[in-house]
Amino acid sequence: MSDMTSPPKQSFKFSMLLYDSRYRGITIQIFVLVMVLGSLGWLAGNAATNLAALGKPLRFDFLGDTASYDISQRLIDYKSTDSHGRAVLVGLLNTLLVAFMGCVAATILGVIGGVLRLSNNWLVSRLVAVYVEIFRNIPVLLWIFVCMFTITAIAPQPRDFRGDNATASMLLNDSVAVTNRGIYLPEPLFSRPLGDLNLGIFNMSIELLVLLVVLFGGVYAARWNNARANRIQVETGDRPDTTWANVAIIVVPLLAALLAMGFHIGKPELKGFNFKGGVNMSAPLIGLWLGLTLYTTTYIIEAVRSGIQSVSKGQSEAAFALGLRPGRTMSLVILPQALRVIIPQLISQYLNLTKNSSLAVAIGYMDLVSTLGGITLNQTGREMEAILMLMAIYLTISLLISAGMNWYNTRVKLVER
Amino acid sequence: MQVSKEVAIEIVNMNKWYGQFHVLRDINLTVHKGERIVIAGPSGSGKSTMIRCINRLEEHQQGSIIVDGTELTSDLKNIDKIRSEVGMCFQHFNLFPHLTILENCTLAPIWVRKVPKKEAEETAMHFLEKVKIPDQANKFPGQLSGGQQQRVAIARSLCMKPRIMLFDEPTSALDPEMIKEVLDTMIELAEEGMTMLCVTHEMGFARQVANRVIFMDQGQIVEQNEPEEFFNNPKSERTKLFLSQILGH
Amino acid sequence: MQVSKEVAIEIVNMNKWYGQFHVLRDINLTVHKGERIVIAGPSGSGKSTMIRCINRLEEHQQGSIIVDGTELTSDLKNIDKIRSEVGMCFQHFNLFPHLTILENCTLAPIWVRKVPKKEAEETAMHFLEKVKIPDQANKFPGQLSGGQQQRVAIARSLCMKPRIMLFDEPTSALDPEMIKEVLDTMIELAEEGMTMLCVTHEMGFARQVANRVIFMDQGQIVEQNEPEEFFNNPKSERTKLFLSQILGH
Amino acid sequence: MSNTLSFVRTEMLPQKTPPASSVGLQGWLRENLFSSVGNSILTLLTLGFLALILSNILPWVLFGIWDAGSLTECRAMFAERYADGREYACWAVVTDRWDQLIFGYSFGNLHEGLYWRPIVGLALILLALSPILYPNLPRGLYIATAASIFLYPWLIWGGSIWGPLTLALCIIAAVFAYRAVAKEVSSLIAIPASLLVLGVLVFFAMSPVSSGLNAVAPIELQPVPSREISGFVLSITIGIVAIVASLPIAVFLALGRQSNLFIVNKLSTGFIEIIRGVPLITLIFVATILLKYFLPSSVNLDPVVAVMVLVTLFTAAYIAEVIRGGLAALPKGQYEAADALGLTYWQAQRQIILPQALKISIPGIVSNFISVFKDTTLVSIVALNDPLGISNAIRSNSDWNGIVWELYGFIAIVFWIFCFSMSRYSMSLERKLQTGHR
Amino acid sequence: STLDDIKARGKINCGVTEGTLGFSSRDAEGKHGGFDVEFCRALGAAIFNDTEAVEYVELSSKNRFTALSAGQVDLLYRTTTWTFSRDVDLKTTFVGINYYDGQGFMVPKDLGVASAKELEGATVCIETGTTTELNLADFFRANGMTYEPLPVGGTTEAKAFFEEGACDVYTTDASALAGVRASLKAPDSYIILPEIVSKEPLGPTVRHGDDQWADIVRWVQNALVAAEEHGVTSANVAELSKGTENPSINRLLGAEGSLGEMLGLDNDYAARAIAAVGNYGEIFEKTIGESTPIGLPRGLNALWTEGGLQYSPPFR
Ligand SMILES: Nc1ncnc2c1ncn2[C@@H]1O[C@H](COP(=O)(O)OP(=O)(O)OP(=O)(O)O)[C@@H](O)[C@H]1O
Ligand SMILES: Nc1ncnc2c1ncn2[C@@H]1O[C@H](COP(=O)(O)OP(=O)(O)OP(=O)(O)O)[C@@H](O)[C@H]1O
Ligand SMILES: NC(=O)CC[C@H](N)C(=O)O
Ligand SMILES: [Mg+2]
Ligand SMILES: [Mg+2]
Repeated sequence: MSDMTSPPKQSFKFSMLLYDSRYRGITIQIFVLVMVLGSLGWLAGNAATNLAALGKPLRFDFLGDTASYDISQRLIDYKSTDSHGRAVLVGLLNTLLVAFMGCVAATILGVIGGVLRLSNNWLVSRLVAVYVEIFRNIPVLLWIFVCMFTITAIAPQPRDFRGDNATASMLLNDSVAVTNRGIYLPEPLFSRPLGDLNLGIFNMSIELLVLLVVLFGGVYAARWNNARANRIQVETGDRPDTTWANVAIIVVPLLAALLAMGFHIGKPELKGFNFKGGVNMSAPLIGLWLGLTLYTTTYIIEAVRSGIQSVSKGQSEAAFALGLRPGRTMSLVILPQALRVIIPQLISQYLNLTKNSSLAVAIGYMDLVSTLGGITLNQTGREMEAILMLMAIYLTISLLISAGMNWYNTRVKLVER
Repeated sequence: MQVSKEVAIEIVNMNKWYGQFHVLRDINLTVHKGERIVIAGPSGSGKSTMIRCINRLEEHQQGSIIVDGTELTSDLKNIDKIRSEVGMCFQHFNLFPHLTILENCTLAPIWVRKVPKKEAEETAMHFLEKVKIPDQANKFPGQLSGGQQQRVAIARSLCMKPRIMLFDEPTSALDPEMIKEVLDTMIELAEEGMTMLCVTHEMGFARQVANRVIFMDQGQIVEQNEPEEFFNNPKSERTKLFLSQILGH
Repeated sequence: MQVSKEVAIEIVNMNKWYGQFHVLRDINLTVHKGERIVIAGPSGSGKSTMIRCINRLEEHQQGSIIVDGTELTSDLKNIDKIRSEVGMCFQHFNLFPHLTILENCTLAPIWVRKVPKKEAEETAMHFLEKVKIPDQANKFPGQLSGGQQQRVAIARSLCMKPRIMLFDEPTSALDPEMIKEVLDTMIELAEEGMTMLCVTHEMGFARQVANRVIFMDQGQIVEQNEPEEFFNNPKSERTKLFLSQILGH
Repeated sequence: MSNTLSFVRTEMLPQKTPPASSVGLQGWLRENLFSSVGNSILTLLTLGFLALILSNILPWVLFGIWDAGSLTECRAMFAERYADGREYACWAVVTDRWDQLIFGYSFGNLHEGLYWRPIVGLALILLALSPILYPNLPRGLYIATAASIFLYPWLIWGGSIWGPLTLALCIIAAVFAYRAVAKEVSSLIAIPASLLVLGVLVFFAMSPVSSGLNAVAPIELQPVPSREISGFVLSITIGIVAIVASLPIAVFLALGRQSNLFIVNKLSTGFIEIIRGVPLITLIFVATILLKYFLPSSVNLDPVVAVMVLVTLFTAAYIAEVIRGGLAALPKGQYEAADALGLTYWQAQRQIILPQALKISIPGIVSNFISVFKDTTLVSIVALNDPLGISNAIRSNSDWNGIVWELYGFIAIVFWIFCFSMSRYSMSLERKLQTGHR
Repeated sequence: STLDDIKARGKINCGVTEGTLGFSSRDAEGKHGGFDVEFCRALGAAIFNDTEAVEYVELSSKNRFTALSAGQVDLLYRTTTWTFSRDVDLKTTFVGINYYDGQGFMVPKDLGVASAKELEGATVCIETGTTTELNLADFFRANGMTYEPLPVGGTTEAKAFFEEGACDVYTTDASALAGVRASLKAPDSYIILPEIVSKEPLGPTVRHGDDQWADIVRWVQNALVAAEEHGVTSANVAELSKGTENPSINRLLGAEGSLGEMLGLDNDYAARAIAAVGNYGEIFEKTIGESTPIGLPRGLNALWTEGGLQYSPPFR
């Protein structure tokens, strides 16, 4: 019944590259790819020529050279005769340290602040709101400077602790010293030490290892004990009181291990110009940590607030009507739902904090940027290598954090739905 | 239908304001154990507010509310006690979306009544069967239809084995078919002798189940009576007007 | 109602899959100019998919579709040509919320047909008058009721002066009153001799307007016939079953 | 029992006023501050804390000195006024160095009488932003928007006006080229073709034409070298350039990331993720240290411009994600309707998709703008003189050696005013978007 | 070439410190002045006959070399120490020494320290990216002592930390130390320890590979020293450049021969420079000499004829 010509058999024509939806995409992509590769190639070519002209071909062997500078705040052994590579490692660990400390502190403060922000006490919630508005509308770099200068200007100098007419004194039974060079905390010491375990790059103290193993063992046993209690509860309805048993399971072996190794506390003491002994958190570390924490906290407060507010009022009313107490309502009903909103925002704040920790370079905290992108770069003149490495390391950290948190996020989501 | 002489809820001269707005005015109401009361009235007349005061989701400012012999004050212990005895079924269900149906039902018994989980689950399944959705127990609220959700909400409050149930327009958001299902469930409960306060405009339900119908307007109880009397022979002008609208509709 | 011998749409042995799922199976259909076809069938039978293939919102994998003498291939020029000749009216209207009604109607004529703005606006007003909402021209879609929006959607597709119109359940989301308004508009169009394919379950409309009713199930055309025959004397069992539901409902 | 139950109200009760304890000041206090014992304690603690902080800070701020030539003078004045040797803020540094902090060296001390340039520039930008920020204003203001893109740099950097003008002409020519080619041949070829035209014009025609025009009609402003641009003018300039230049890039990146063309998608995603994965300071290092290596040795790269380029890319990556969110929020039906009407891809994007997606994205874009503006302080690390850099310079001068809080305080307040008002604006916008569909 | 770029630009981009009193700092008007700045001005005078034809680019210790190699500046007059690795590995070229210096230590008086050897365990403020940073590590290692470095980005910051007592010791080039001390709130309560722990020959630095430009910088500086050797001052240079008996002076001032043209400048380039900023001695006296608040003695920087090390190769 059709009087139409049958459809023409199409053979490939050049114009199809432009007008055929199947090929058009390919044309565009090839064009884009060529453009992008072309410009990248051009840039790389320029870099190669320029570096060759300067006599600085891209090589990473400077990492093996002697660094010959000192770093005061460090998590692993390092001295000025070590290599630049090791200095970079010290810097990386310092970056991770301050990022970790910052994330923990900002999360704790942020959650508290977020809850206070929603408090029905007008004054408290206003105060938190004012805090948020002040701190997040001023650049974080300025906060870092302010924190750093607050410490150096307000905390006493070590020499104020000296002499008979000392103007400053140590806290907590002479075990903590707050100075404008940092805070000195008591350190754990062992009179029957077990030595160090050489892990190649750094040494791990065996005492610490033993303590960790004992602690994890205890926690694991306590969890098993809880699981047993749950089983019993499910079967009989009565839950055996596990509190004391758990405390014992965790604490007793720990105490035993501490006693066996001859644990005692080493207090910092003023010797010469500075306090000696104890764990030292240097002023730049504290300044950076405070600055990052105070700034990031505001964002976490907002995240927590919006998360909790995203759960409708009906949910808490329903829980109340069922007789759940406010605390339980929060932990069983509100938080599990609010976390869905909060966690993604937390991820990005953790990422931001980690990236912002690079501002360490402004106050002399020896993080990755100050070592690799600072002194090492300056003393060796390897800009290209140092900065590319710097970016690659940060990129890796970022990708790892977001991957880890996304994994957690999907887990939380799965539990919900 | 037996109504005992014991008093379940007693509200005396209760007044409540929202800011300057006088929502509830001189409410006096005595509910006996086993009584089933339907509350009707135009929108905004304070029906929800009144029943929310009974389990202290709202605070009243004057007068007293005594539930099961315990007076509602700001004493937290009393509030907890009363809330665990009074079940409430919300207009919008307010199911917990992150928990399965079964978990929704066992949450309060386990944490408030400290019932062993197994027992709590058995009770929950019992009530889910009663509302005819035992097979949905492991789904999440979002996966159920409106009528099913409403029934879960009823089951959830029943799992606490409350002595008193408050229903706030349990059918307003449902289509006719589902309304019937939900009301059937409630009628069944009623027949077991539970004390019930139900805000509803389903007059069929009121006729069939209620001992008493209360009509509210402008925050006050305007008329109360047995259903027959109430519907056939309303006394106040306001009630007459309202009934003419509802019945004609 | 005059149907010419000229062919408007020809679908030959058309097959389509979504992944592994065979949505459309061996569809053969010839539509003549001026014909008005109603497509019916249970939910999920592939009605929407079929008409979406006709203006290439979906791609088919086998067979051919020839619209107005142009075969639908992946050649962009053909696609553009066909789309400017085929108007489509979506189930959910898909109006552009950031443009006024008038702008919604003039957008495509101005940019696709390159009609001067003034002329485009005149045409638009003409069609808006036709669907009886010229006074809404300067409002935004969000300010209109559902029925009005539906009519704007029709007007918008008419402004391109298409030779063929596709309607996808144009009334499914409306209340009975609005259904009537929309159908009236369509009947008026039909009377002007436009080729129309309409997915609908409004059998009254089918009876009144259609030249042909097509019944689809499981991705295939199960039965097609003139409306009288189709409704009074369905041949296949499947159709009978379906009609019994629809007519009884 | 029926009669006991029956009750009829014969007379309606009137509204009564609530008990005094629940309304007015007393009610407010009771409800908001003293609703329970715990709450009352919290209130008192908070009040104590507030009193402590304010009693320490307020006198320092309020009793400060506004008029002195140096810190030493300030100190002398305090010693004179307060016998107990207490010192308060020496705000005199702000009055003394106000020009430098706000206008920097460029328009402050070095080239006096040029203050009007950044001021006019900023006014122009505000005018230019107004039609975007407040859609109700007449559309004609978009002309100001377009003009300010070329005029602002001219006002800041100075030089001949014909430079920016011929650049604008080149761009207009490229747009015409695009239209012509798209009409005659294909819109696909038109894009590279117009880019080619633009490139050729900019590289070969621009400088002869502009210098020729300048010879005929010399309209010139005194040129200001990039590195002298400093103070808040620098922060604002970097911020404005970054936001204006990043928007189009961000749109393309967002479309790229939403595209189903594999390579385009992956390239956009890769670019966005890499930029978002590294700290801004490393990108600023790239700008000031590495960028030079990546360009032919003949190119003389201005560090301020280089920083602007990298900050722009940085902003673009973040804004692209915001816009992607806006694109994703549009229902699929909008794309289909556009297709069904026969609009081409770019027509559909320009007429239908982007106007809606961008509108949803404005709050997000504004908060990114706030971030960028705050982040401009990072340039002080690479020795550009943003306000923080200037504050260092001021302190290195013996007059103001040792002054810290006053400078930081002043800078903080200025940043705060900018950022706070922007964030308020974006909040009000968000509220407007949530309510009312339009 | 660099000279062509400079001529096209009309300005010399001269890298100076961010503020080292005496060597380069901004006054309240934002204008630069100081010892190093005078040499930049001399270059401006030599090339353009305009001491103002110089853009001062303030660089921190950290970013000076990257700025130089990135072409942000044409040269550094930035208290930069001539070292092997900087010369060879960093691909910069040192073209002279305008100040012979060494690293010193400054401490508060009341600390009661008399020698750098007593600094065991002290916290030291140290500018990063400097030779002093490396010397410091060496010095303490060599003496078997420990210390806590507090790395700072620049002098301003270092001063603030030092004054607040965040560090016990401030170490840098002794010359800069003098300037820093002069600018402290209470200069008298600080002392500079007697030890000089390193050699810090400070001088102008240019990029590797442009010998013509290196020659210009080298010989303009030498001209200023030679002027002092010959007694040419800003006061008498106009007079002397008309021609004198002394052929050396004549060649220096361009009255004889065409040394300037060989450099690619005008013949009177040196005369112009001397006229604008004075000879080496004059510069020294007016910027950092004993009559200034900095109060540095000539010491090693006296002419070789007066027991110092300043010595210009012959102009011929
Ligand atoms: N939190 C509140 N603040 C101020 N006024 C309120 C508040 N909650 C309710 N109201 C007002 O109190 C009155 C009674 O509200 P209530 O919800 O009890 O009415 P209702 O009888 O349940 O009406 P409906 O049948 O519409 O649910 C209404 O006028 C309402 O506007
Ligand atoms: N994008 C898709 N991917 C996979 N399957 C799809 C997709 N879109 C539709 N389908 C499936 O194709 C079948 C036909 O869908 P279609 O929308 O054409 O049905 P319909 O006849 O229009 O039904 P209704 O009357 O409900 O609109 C359905 O089973 C549907 O689940
Ligand atoms: N402190 C400085 O600025 C310079 C220090 C030292 N002369 C160096 O070149 O590294
Ligand atoms: Mg209600
Ligand atoms: Mg469909």
